[in-house]
Amino acid sequence: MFRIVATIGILLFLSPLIEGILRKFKALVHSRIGPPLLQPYWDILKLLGKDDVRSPHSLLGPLPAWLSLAALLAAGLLVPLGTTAAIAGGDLFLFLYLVGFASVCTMLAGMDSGSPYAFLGMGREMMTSFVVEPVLFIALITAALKSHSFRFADMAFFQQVSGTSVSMIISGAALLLALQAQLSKLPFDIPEAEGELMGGVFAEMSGPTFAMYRWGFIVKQVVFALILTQIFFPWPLGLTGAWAVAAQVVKVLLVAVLVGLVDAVNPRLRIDQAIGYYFGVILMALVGLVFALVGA
Amino acid sequence: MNLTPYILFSLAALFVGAAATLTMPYSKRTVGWVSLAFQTLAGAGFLYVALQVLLHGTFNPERPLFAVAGLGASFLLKVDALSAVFLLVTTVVSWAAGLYSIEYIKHYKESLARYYPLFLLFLLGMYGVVVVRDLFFFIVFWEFMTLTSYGLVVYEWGNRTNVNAGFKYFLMTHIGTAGIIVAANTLYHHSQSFDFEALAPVMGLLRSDNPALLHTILLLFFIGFATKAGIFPFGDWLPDAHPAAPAPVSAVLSGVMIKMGIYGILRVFLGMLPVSSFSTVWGNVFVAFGTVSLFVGTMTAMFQHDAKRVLAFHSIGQNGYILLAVGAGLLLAPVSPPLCAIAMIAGLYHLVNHAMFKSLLFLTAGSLQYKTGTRDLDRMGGLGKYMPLTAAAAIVAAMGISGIPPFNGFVSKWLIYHSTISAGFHTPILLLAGLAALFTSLLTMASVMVKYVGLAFLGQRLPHNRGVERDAPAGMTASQFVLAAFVLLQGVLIVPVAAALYRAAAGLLTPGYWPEFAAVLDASFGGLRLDAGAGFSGFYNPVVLLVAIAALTLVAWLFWKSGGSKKVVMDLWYSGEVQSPQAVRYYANSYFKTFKQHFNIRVGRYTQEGVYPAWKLPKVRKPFSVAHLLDIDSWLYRPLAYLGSKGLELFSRTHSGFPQWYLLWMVIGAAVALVIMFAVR
Amino acid sequence: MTKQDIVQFLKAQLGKGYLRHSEPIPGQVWVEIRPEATVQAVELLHRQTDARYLMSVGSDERELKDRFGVYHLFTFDQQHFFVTLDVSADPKKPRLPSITPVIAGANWSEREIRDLLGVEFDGHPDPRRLVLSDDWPQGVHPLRRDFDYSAKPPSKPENAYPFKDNPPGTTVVAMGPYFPVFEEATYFRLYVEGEQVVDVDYRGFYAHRGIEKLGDASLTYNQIPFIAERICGICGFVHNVSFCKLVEHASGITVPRRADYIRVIMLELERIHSHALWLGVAGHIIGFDTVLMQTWRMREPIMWLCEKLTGNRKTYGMNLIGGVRRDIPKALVPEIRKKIQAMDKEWRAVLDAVKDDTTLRMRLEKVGILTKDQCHEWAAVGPVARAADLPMDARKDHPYCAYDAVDFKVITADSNDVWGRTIVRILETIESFKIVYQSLDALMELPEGDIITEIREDIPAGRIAISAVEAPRGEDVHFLLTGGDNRPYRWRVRCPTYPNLPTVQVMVKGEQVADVPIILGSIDPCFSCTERMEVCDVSTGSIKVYSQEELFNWTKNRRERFETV
Amino acid sequence: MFLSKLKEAVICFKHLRVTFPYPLKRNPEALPQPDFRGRPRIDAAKCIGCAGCANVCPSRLIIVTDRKAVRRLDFYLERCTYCGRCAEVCPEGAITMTGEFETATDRVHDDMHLSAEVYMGTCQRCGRCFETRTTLDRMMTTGFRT
Repeated sequence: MFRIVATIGILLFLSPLIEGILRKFKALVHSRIGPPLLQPYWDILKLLGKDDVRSPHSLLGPLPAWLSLAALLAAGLLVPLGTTAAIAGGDLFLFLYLVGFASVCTMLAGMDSGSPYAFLGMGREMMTSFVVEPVLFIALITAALKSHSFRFADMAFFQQVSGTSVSMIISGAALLLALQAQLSKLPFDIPEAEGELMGGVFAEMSGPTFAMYRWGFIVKQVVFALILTQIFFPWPLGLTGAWAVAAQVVKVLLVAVLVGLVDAVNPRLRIDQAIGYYFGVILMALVGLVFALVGA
Repeated sequence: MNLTPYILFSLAALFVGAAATLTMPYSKRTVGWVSLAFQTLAGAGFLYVALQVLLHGTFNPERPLFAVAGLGASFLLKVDALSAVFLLVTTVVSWAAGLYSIEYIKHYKESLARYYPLFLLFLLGMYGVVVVRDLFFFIVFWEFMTLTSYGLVVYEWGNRTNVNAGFKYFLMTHIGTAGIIVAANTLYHHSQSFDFEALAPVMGLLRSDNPALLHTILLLFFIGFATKAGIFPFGDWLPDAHPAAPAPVSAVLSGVMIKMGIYGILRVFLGMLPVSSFSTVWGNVFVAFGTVSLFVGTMTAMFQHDAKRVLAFHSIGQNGYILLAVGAGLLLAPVSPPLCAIAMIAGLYHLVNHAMFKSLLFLTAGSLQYKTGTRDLDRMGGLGKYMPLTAAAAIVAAMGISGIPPFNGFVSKWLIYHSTISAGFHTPILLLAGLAALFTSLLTMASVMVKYVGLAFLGQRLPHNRGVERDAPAGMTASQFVLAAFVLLQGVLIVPVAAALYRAAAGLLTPGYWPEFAAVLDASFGGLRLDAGAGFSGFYNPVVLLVAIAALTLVAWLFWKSGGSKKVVMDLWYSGEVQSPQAVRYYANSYFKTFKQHFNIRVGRYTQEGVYPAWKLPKVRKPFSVAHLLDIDSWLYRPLAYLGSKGLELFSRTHSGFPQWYLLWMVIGAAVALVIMFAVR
Repeated sequence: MTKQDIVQFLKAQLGKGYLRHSEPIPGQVWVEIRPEATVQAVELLHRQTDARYLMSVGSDERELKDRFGVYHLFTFDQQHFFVTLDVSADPKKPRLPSITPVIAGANWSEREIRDLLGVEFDGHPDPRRLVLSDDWPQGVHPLRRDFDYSAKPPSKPENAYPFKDNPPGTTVVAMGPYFPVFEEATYFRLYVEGEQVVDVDYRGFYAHRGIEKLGDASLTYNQIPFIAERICGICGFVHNVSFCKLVEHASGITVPRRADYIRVIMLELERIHSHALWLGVAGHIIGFDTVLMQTWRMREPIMWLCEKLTGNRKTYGMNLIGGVRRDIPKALVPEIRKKIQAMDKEWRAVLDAVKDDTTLRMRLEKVGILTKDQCHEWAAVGPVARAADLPMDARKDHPYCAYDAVDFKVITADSNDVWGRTIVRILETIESFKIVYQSLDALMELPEGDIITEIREDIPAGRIAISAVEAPRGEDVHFLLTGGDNRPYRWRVRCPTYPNLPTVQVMVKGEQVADVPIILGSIDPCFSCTERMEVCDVSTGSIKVYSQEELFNWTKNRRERFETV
Repeated sequence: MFLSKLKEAVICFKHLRVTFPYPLKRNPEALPQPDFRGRPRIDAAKCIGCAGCANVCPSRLIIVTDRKAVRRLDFYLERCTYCGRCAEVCPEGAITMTGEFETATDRVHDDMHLSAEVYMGTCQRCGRCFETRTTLDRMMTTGFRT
């Protein structure tokens, strides 16, 4: 029980700090000061206090917002933080569907508002996930096949015990490429595209409802960074206790910085280009899978 | 314990009900209630039978009720756990559809005498198919089911497209049935009996004596059953016939009747065919057809804008899932019995789930048609605010079909993924199929959860729907909630369901290839832990998940509430200009268009949108292209349907105004089927 | 073809339709024709000669000649002269044949004349409102001489703008009037199927400020440059120079050479910072904010330099008729050169980095195609035309200031797309650096202090002048008909965005939604240039401000109208 | 591709931080130049009321009103384009352009308003004011204070 509460607490209250560091780093690339490190916290606090603007056509109200945050946190519980996951009773399919459920919630909420921008954003979000989710699940299945288990805790253990393997590195690289789209960062922040769609599905959202989605995004960022670092890049191997935690923090920060750098030096791609690109990444992930099948 | 009287009583109740409703001159609603009463009687009987069988074991009387000496057929009953599962599913779905019909069917102008009697006889046919042990009577009931359902599909016979669709259905399923009849007769030639239990050893013999013949027989069976099950490419009738039928009939067609094809496949390929190299071959075939079917069906659903056509294509897709799981079971039986067990349970679980959520979806589509007068999703929108109960039911069903935990679809898909992907090392085809299934699940989510629900219930109400102010009548919403409850219950109470399905599958497979329940499924705290050997394991506990989601939602709600912000309803922002709801309407065709374009096939000047081979008629006259050949509709079904409907028009003179004549026509149909059987022998 | 050839050609072909010709100012041929012959004359010029359509100007000349004058302006770029077709319309019921079916680019000019002067054009394919606001009453034409510049007609909110109907199965995605990537108010109504733009409709002129009316009715020659500069926040100096050139042409003043060079330096500095700004904005539009931040950082020293030279970062206020107000001291020249060289070096580094950037090229290549023929048809100018391999540049074609004395290249590309426009702009900036170096050398040689020739006598009424100045976005054309009282009778501004903006509607058809902002961005739109009028009462400064309630009621009325459809 | 991204990164990282937390801290390099044309200031003591400024002002924001012997010049600076023409033509140098550019305010009519009152000679016949030739003349006219 303590582990569960601690995990939820860390995901909710420490992940905005990662976002703050990411934004600060991006500002550095832009040669500007950038927002304070704690700005994501202020953003969320500010949004929580604002009026909850609702569309007159709304059927679902703020329900999807609560559910999406809850689903993402539940998914976070399955991911190993520190050395093991908070809940041992769940596997990668549950994780995939929970994350999928969270994004379906945002899409439903967008369509619920009736705004054409939200519909376009929904379409883009769905199309992005058509090509990005396969990368995610193929990579995770590779890890599952290697470690003979569908549970994250066992997958994270695999490379620790049996050393580095080619297939895991290929899958990890594919997952890293997919991370940019999973986290809605450039060049794949196509669903939000402030420029042409004014936030896409979030076009009509504000106040605490929007805060839920923002918070969810920030949590998702950390969850995915954890998956990547824990399962696919667990080096340095053999650390224990405080060292392991420290290494994990550093690695998550590294992932955040890498994501921020790619975000800063790329323009937003078009949805058809993104789909084409991710077909390539899917192929790469499949290569990883084949390597896993032949035992590499 | 003798269950024969219950079965006969139930069948009789349906028959009497049909007779009663045929002759009843009362108001539409009264007829509906009478029909439902008879249906309830029959349902209660079958429910009792099914529960008895599940609790106390297979009911398998030794002696036939009667025998048709000249044909070598005998009316043998057998209700095992598999039949019991089908009985339960049929009862639940048809009862909901019957309740739904009472209000729904009122808005048709056609005579009720062509609806309720046929509906009850249709149920009779389906019940009959699953309780007999004799291939001859199986085919008789099968034909009964097909003919009555044909009558229901063309219920709105004034509409030419419906008549065409009905004829396509009639034609295709009869081609399939002919195959089954031929196969049955060939087998009879070797066994001198239609008894299932007598056929199994014959297959074992043929395996060594005449493998080519056995393969031919199996192929004929497969085509026959796959046609019924709507497996791509045999199920081409399905997307036309389902939308044509009234919604409750579509629900039963899609929820139960097409599952009879799967039932047949299970009976023949698992019940009769011994585990051997044959079953491996056919396992591969099933996996291939299942995977293609699930992908093609679901993908094509994304291109549709007719509410019921979307769902009909999903039936093709979801039946693909079931066939994939069955095929995986066949493939894995000799290799890894635990995985085989998981696959079989997965297939049956998906079958049961699909019956619930798909019929629920069809009922919601019916409610939409009832209120708006159209099935075109482009002409609906924003109805959720005015039909909240229907919307809630549709969202629950969509959650089910998309496999969102903790709804029922997740459990069966989870089992399918586990059984297929764990087998990746020794059977790579299953790994590929599993990945395809996982990807298709995403497409399902997109087309039902997002497209169907989004187009009909979310967004802004269109001006054509201004008349829709209230939800559908209570009878219709009540029946939807019955099914919605099942969608949720099957997702949460997974241990008893899985246990029942384990028994259903256990009765089928050759003994020795079936592991103990505890060896594969570890049920603790209401969750399941899979143990497939070789270290693979997975865990899913819907109860814990429900509690966790509820608690976390509460946490989210507390944060949401903490700011003390107040709700403000504001008009939509269109960047400063005012827009009419029609102008900003996002149409069905627009959904995921960029993605769909990646699946467009271009041959010269022809562009085929999507993967389903329904080619548009070529614009140019010459040269005569291959494209035309692929357009089966244009050179086969449409001319035939035209001829058929011409013939029907002639025929309709004999019975128009006297619906009772219609029954005669069906009897003639059945007689023709019998004549064919004689002739072939 | 020389000027005489053109005149002879027109005379021979038009026959009776031809009236007379004159050349009031060297390089500006004036041909008067009968209204019936308009279409034929325009067709001859457009299809059979190398003439390029510039714009049409309408003018209310009922006081002068008892007519409405409509002038169709053409330029012969290679031969360095302008040809104007002068058509008269009846003062009571002005009607003229439309030339839009022949030249698509005349669409806006004719609609504008129809709105502002009430001249009807027969056969115009799209006779909708262009300039006037939705609630402007019918039949009130603000640019007529009898309409007071401070008058305010009653609002008629029931006149809704008739947008095109949705093509079947398409969704309206409104880009504008207030949209994140559009710095100013404009409204593109996209008809979208999925991500694809099937059709588009445009509504603009939300920020019409009535500058031409002010120039015609209230201001004097030496006041207008300061207002003309405010037509645009980025290329203000271009309008300023352009207007000054007009009056200098009309009055025949010669500007001191030193002033010419100072103008060239300022014009080129403006081009440099405008292109740097554009590159940043283009990056921002496609989500590449790093480009925005970095190019604007590079641009900043140039802005400080401008401030040092003129007293302000923008709106330099440098020009008067006849010269400039401030000299550039020789002592400052080395510092200027140093700053420009620093920028030059960084800019080349940017070019080096950007030209191989695959993701950037993915977004910009083969997007927003506008071919050579379409450019000619729509009269597109500037980098849009140069990217379609049309080497047009007013600096070479109609040399002004000191451009005849400096050496530079006209940059062209042949890819017809957004990427071509980007490259043209980046390379053009490098040419600008060269021009600045040469001008600075010239400044070192010319004596200090001789920077203005004041106008001494009044400019006679009825003179006509045309000037073209190459703005960063393309050529900026001003037209002047002098009046008495030390002020213009008709002053018409055609900024480069005016012909380029309609081409966006051509370019976005069939493209994706995501490309629309960058296609629009690729013409470097300047809506404030294009929309030059808003009726506000200058003497009291009162502008009609809608209260929130009024606005709400107004939109509510419109919505109710929709719902009863 | 990576090379160009690397080049871009080099351009970016070469300068690190160039922005300032502006209202709190200013960029010392970007202070107004000596002859910057900021908000105009009028020195009423130097003004002779010739109204030349009102004549050249392109945005017509200088309103001249005469009441008896007092000529009042009102500058409605919310319309000012900061062209500096008024300062340029003022024969006495009474108008100067300051370096002040932060003129954003929510009290436009109070903050963006300058006025100067000048005592002028009053015509005995028509009662209008007129310009006196020299400052001495002005001081000798009746009603001139201090």
